[in-house]
Amino acid sequence: MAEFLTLSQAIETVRDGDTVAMEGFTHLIPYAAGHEVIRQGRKQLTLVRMTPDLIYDQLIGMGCAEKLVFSWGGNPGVGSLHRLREAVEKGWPNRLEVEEHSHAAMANAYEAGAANLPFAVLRGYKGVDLPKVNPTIRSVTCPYTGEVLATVPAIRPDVSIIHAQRADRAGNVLLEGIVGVQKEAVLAARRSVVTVEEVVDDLGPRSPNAIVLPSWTVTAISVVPGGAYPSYAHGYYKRANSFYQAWDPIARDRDTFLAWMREHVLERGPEDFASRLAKVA
Amino acid sequence: MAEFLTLSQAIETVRDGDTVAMEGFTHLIPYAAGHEVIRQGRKQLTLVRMTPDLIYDQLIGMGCAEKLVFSWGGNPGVGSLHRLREAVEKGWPNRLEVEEHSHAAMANAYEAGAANLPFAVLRGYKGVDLPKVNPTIRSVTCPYTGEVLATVPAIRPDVSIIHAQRADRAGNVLLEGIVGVQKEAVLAARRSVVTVEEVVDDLGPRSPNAIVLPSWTVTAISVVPGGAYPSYAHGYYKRANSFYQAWDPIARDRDTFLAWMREHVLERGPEDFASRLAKVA
Amino acid sequence: MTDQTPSTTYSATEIMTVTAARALSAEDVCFVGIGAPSAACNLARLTHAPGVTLIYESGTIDTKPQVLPLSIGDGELCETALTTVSVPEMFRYWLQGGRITVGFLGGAQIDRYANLNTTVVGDYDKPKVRLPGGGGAPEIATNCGEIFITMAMSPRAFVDKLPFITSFGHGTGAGSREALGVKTKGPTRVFTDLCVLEPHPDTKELQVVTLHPGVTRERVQEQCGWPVKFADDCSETPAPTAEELKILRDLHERTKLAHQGEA
Amino acid sequence: MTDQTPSTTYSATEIMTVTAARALSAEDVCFVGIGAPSAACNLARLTHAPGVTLIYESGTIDTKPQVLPLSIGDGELCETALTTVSVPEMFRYWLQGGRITVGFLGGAQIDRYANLNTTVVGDYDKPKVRLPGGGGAPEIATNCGEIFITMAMSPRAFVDKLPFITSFGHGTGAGSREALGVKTKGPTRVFTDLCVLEPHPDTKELQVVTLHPGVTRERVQEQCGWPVKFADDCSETPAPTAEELKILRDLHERTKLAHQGEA
Repeated sequence: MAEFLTLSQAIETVRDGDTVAMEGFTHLIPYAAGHEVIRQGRKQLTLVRMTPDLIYDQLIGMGCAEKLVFSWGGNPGVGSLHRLREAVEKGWPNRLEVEEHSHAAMANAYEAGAANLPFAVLRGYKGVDLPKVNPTIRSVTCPYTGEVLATVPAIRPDVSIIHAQRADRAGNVLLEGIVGVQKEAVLAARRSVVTVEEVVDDLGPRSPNAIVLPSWTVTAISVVPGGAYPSYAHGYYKRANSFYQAWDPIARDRDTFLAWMREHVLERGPEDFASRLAKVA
Repeated sequence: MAEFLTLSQAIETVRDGDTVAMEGFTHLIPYAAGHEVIRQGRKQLTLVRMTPDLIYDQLIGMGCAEKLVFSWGGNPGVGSLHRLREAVEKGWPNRLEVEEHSHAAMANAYEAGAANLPFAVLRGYKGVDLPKVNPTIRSVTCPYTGEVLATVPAIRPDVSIIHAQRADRAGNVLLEGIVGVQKEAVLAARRSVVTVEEVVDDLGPRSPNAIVLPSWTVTAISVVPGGAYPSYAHGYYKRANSFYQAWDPIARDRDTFLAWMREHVLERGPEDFASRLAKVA
Repeated sequence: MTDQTPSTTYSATEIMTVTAARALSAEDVCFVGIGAPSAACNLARLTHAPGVTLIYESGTIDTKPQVLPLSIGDGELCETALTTVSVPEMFRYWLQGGRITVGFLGGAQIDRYANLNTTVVGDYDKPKVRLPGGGGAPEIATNCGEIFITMAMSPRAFVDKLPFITSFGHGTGAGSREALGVKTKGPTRVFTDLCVLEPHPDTKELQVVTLHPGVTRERVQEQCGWPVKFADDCSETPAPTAEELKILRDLHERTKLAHQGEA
Repeated sequence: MTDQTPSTTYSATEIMTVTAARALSAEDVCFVGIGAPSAACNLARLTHAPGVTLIYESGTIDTKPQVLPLSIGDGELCETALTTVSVPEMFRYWLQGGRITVGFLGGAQIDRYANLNTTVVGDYDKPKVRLPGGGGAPEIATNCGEIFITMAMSPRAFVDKLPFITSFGHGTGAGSREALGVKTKGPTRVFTDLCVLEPHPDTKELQVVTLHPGVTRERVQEQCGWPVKFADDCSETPAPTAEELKILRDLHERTKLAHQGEA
């Protein structure tokens, strides 16, 4: 059964050297949890995420990661991730190993992880250069048609971290809207941390097919209102597009980046997210 | 885009010799459509269904099928399907070829069909006799771990037939409740027929993640209120359990079966289902 | 106050159901087969294990039916569930995903190593009796943490040799599961109308561990198609309590009334 | 009454977007990339192709945004969609499922066979510029019925040789797709700020099929990193109509206002 913990307690489930997936496809990105990982000074993480964006730029720039597994790394609608680029292009603050996939391959790899399969099969990677630089991309032959199909290993994180709309008091978690690969990421992981906007007595009237993670599939839940800011939570608050634009100049320079992180992350706590939100709503 | 047709027109999309999947996992079983297939006298069908129940008993007993692909064939909560048994055990009214799977394998095979893959991989069929009698059950070796996993060919029906709660005027179809493999069956098929309880101007307020088959994934829609009777439609009417019990003695004997089919199927039409329903509600 | 007095007036089916129910704990996540397993699982939920998570293969997760379903996909299961997923998701993410602690199965036939047959009696291609088939059982048997089986004893059901292995128990004895690379425990208990059997820790052959009150070893042997063994410390099954019987009978009564209404 | 008069006051980006939009029909099911493709697809929906089905890789199916999204997963896309599926389902059932008629891509670099690079400039292991990566593009490029590409011309974008092939176009020319067993058409049109290019029917090398009004062949060649070819029947791109420009500018204006509100 999921335990309700403070964010600081919950993030202690992340250990140095772990493979950690923080997912959220534009929507419901677990920013508050990512900041707590930075504050706790985790190192040598293998960070997994289809769309590493600002929170991964911050983790990489603060030296938490030694490897990145990803399929699209950018500041959506704005441009490059400067900390990610500097790590890859110049090895600052440390060399960052890269395992690069396509979205289809990563989505399938999470799906295979959730299904407890060792690999995923897809019609993909045809005619492209990624398999030349990523030796984990292999193939199998269909036992019926003889067709050769691409394979990728299943993703099985040590810890998956997501943000969701709400949990009930038993720890069942409801997700809705653009749900990305979050359910698969949690089900594929050994441990999981879910931050939520609120805890409710009852998840209430909902679709019989609502996307719910039962309490016993989740390790820890932390209540962090606004915890997805500057991304958004469907039904709660909108995306702070201006923050994504503001990030570009902050992240271009090592010193402005470090100063910003000190002021807004290292010297702050998760309770700040609710007030950031107040400015948005 | 889906065409709105009478049931009789819609079922003309089924041709002699086709592979046809009529799905519905206890819930939303397309009885009215199955009766129309019988009335139109289709022959030599390969019938696919995880849980062939009364409607497949009727199709088999009326000689529509030359092959059955299935994983559990019974009268749920009651016992045997006597027409299925007589076809398999005694070849009446014709010999029935059987391709038998487990539920997990068939669910995966539909899923692979919907995903346009030629085969599905599963951790299954270990230590059991089905692979000895079903040569379509094979294996692949994981390119990463060396583990040998079971495979089954994808299911790609010529026609899939399902029943759903409702469609909007554009032909988008909403399913909810126990949704089984119906979405996969439609997406895996070349053509599809959906019978619905009603057509509405707008699908209305619903979960952002509601299970909807867009109009352009469906070939034909027919409005048949009560079309799932004696199974049920979540939000519309309940299962007629007594019918399942009553079926047992009807189906035990060839003559009572044929008399019942003549009176209740051959000499009737889809409009009857609404009145059957009236007795239920 | 609840009545924990052992009762003396119960049927063989009732003690089978009650004994099976007692084996479940509130922490279990249980994949429920229809029929006897369903009654046992829901009795557990209504008595000592209110937190038990019941999952039916129709996709209903953490369901709390007020009446027993007649089929694996009754509306009651969906209406009282935490959520309902598609059948492919159920078999991929939930069963194969390794999230189920106990799979609860019945069957037409069982052998001494708790392998089950629900496929055919006689030759597969020319069967004497064509049974419904495996359904979810083949993968339930290997993907759940452990397997509980519940079925009434008879020489036609407890057989020396199965004509067909639909779901894998302990194969031909100790080491069979390991040889196939299966890491789950397989059948750990068999609840019948006469006794409870468990695999011998070394040989994996089923042996009687408790006899229901009033049942003799001879009676068990009469209903079993192989020379059945008894554990050294074979004891008596605790009788159902008055409270357990009341709750079970109320459940069946509610079920009967509810389903009568569904003409 | 709508104003179909050709306009003379439009930007290069505007004619690129309008020309791209015109290529979509109401019957298309279109997988939409962010940026220029998104503007073109929504302009098509708001003008001549109201029935066009737009799908974004975030899982939103048949979405009808009133303002352009800044990211592939803006709330607006979900709120105006027929339904929203998970990302694994999007890539498995919808893209790989073969249900998309047109994939609309942009890119950082393109070569004469319409292969695209969005991964790196320079060596992969020691890149001069690390670009965002492929995202959905590698599988969009082979699983959609055909591919439309839209990107502004420049010698750094239209290059003689790609340092990295992120998504497959026509490979090294005629027969390349067939050799890999790919049955879809691949890139059929490239919409730029100066002209429209299409693969030559025989060689599959891109050639200019229409020049935007006022654009010379020399200007196109200056912005292209290989000796670009022109179709025998190369003609002038019809200018955007006043109505198309009004709807496009209104869309951008609404978008600007909406996103301003989101501090």
